[in-house]
Order: sequence, then structure tokens, then C-alpha cells
Amino acid sequence: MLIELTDQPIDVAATIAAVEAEGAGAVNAFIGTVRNQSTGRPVVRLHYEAYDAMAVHQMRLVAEQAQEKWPMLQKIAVVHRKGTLEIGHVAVVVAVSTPHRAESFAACQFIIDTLKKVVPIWKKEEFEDGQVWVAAHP
Amino acid sequence: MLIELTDQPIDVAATIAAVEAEGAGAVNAFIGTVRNQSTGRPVVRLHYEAYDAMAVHQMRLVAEQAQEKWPMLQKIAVVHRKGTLEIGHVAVVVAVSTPHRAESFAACQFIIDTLKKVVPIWKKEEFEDGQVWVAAHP
Amino acid sequence: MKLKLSLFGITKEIVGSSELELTAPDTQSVAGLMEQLRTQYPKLRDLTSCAVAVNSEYAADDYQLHERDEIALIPPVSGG
Amino acid sequence: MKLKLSLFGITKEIVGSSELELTAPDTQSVAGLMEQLRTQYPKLRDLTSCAVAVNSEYAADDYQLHERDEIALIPPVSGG
Repeated sequence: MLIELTDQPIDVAATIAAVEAEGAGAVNAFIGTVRNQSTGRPVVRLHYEAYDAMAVHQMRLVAEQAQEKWPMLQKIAVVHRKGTLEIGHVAVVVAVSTPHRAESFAACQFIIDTLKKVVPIWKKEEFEDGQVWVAAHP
Repeated sequence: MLIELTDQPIDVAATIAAVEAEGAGAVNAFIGTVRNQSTGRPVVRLHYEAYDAMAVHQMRLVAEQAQEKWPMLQKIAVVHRKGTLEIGHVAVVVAVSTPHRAESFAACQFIIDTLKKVVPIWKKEEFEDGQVWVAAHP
Repeated sequence: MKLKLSLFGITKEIVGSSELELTAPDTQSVAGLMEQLRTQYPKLRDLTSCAVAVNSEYAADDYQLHERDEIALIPPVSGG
Repeated sequence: MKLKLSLFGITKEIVGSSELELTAPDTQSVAGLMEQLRTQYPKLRDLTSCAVAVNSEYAADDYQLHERDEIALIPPVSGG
């Protein structure tokens, strides 16, 4: 299980390679990148802040939950970046390997969906005319 | 749209990079690899044979169907290998990019599921004691 | 008329060649061709299924074949 | 008792610091702490939600805090 929070660019290929397994016929990978807009407004860049220790702990808990729900999971990798990211930069990579493909999609989607709900990482969107902490206000 | 049938090793990173787009916040990639077993029997290697022209045409049709079902799809890459593959080798990569993540999972899964039904590629499993064309017989 | 077929995977093994030329009635459907082939190569009857492609598209059973059609037998596919 | 809180994202901006030390009643629950903070920093009331983490776990409203707990405010997360 590869769980990592980093302020360096994420090596997507290495993260995916980390879940390769001879018993796995299927790998699913989700890659979250910085979009050039948010609800129609042009985004200049993003700033990610994390509560490091808790973020890594919660990322691991999510991966362990996935392993429990899908016991056939071979390997799991979850890598999240923090700091300042420009358009197109990779913010997060989730990769899983399973014997058959349906479970690889389901487990990978579960991990990214749950990660976005529980892992203490905060994203501030920088626009031409200001900055907004995403989801902070109703 | 990147559609390719090749007898060379697939460059997974390059295939995923091919779907990067500034308007895409999400990339989903499925990677099919050669498992070390099939229904419990140890597999030595696989041989893939393709009806080249039709395979590429059908791969493109599947990608076009996905584009129609998910108009927000930014880019699609479908690369399939043919020839002899050893355990762990990559047989197929499907990658898609979308603004938001749910559609990236759905579209990628649709493409690989449909590809496996319609694209004229045949897999012969080589065991220690014989060879079998997968799915040929009931 | 003369038809030329491309064969792949298990159908190539059953027929013993990657190409097959055969003489068919001047009006021959996809279903008629398959019946003709199954008579000549009974092992084709053992397959889970066998489709026919014409010019890289799956052809319906009632499609009427033409001499210049690029025809292929498509046993159960197993890519991915 | 004295409690030390870590602050992140919007809560760090509202409080104006990444750490906050405060004096709480000797028996103070998570819910009580939040009420204490909302009185001191009314802008916390404007947030969509604000959870409290104790020792890297989300804490329930009725959790009784201890002086050595590693406490953090968790405004709505937005990773990924």
C-alpha cells in the first residue's frame, strides 16, 4: 500500500507502476488535475493546504476501508500533492489493481470519492480578482 | 482521439498523457495486464491476434459512441497490443479526460466493456500443457 | 459468385488457413454463407458464436453478399 | 484546562493564526469547544460546517477533551 502526501510533482507512471501485481489483470487509475476554470470562472492556479499527519492517516484509513470492501484488491496507491499547483498539474492519483476489471473501477472510485469527503486537505482557488477556499461557505 | 493497435509494448504514461487537457479536472485510465492465471490454471503467456483494419475501426466506433453518450469528454485514448505477451505485460490501455470525475469513470468503463464485446481481437491462453482460444467454446 | 474470406483465431485453425475462397450462389446471405461453411467445416458448429463482418462492420444475417465484399469470420472476441 | 488547537485553511484565516491556545472548563466537550470558539470568532458560524479532529480522528460532539489532546478544526475539506 503506497500512501503519500507530497509537495513535489507526482510521478503518475511510478504511482501506477506501484500497483502492478502478477495476480492482477486490471489496474484502474484516477488522476485529478487542475482545471483552467471553476464554475465558469477562469482559474489562475490552486493552493492546497493539508493537515499532514491526519491527512496521511485518513488516506490510509480510506485505503483500508477499500481493502475490506473489496478483499480481492491486490495493491493500492494514493498520492496527494500539496502546495501551489498550476493549470494541468496533477493534484491526486489513486491507483488500484484487481484480478478482474469491474472491481478496479468500483474500488478506485470509492477511494477518490471517500478521500474527497474525509481527508483534511483544503484547496484555495486563485482567480484573476481574488481567492476562495473551496466549499468553505454555503 | 488516439486509437492504436500495436505489436510493440504500450507506453502507459504516454497514453495517459495523450488525454491531458486544460479543461479536464479528471482522468481515468484502465490498464489491462496479463494475469499469471486463468480460472485457477497457471498461465505461461498470451497470444493476441487481431483483424487489424476492423479492430482499429471498431475501437474508433466505441470511442465515438462514448463521446456521444458523454459529450463532456475532452479526450480519449484507446491502445491495444497484439502478438505474444508475457505475465505482467500491458494488453490494453483506455484513458479518458472529463471536467468532473464521475463521468471519467463511467466513460472509461463503457469503453473497455464495449471494446471487449465488439473489437475483433482474439486471445489464446498458453498453459504448461496446451493452448486455448478464450471464449471460443461454450 | 466467388467469395474470399479472412479467418482469425479459432476459425483460422478450424479451416487450416487465414484465407478461404469459395463459390457461393449468386444471391447469398450472411446466414446462407454460414450454413454453407458449417456444412463444409462442422467444427464451426461447436463455437459459442460466429459473426460475419463485411467491410469492417458486423453484418446482419439477411445481408446479401457481393463478390467484392471484404468478408471475415468473427468468432467470439476476447480482447482486453 | 488549557487546550491547543491547530488551524487550517479558512479557519486559519478567520482566527489569524495556525495555532490557538485557549482556556476551557475542565470538562469540555467538542460541542462546547465549538460554541466557545464561535462566540470568540463569529465568522466560524458562516462556514458550511466545521468538524473537530482529536489525535487525527474525527471526534464526536460529545467527546470530552483532554489537555494533551492534539486538537484541530476541520473546515469543509476540498482535496482531490
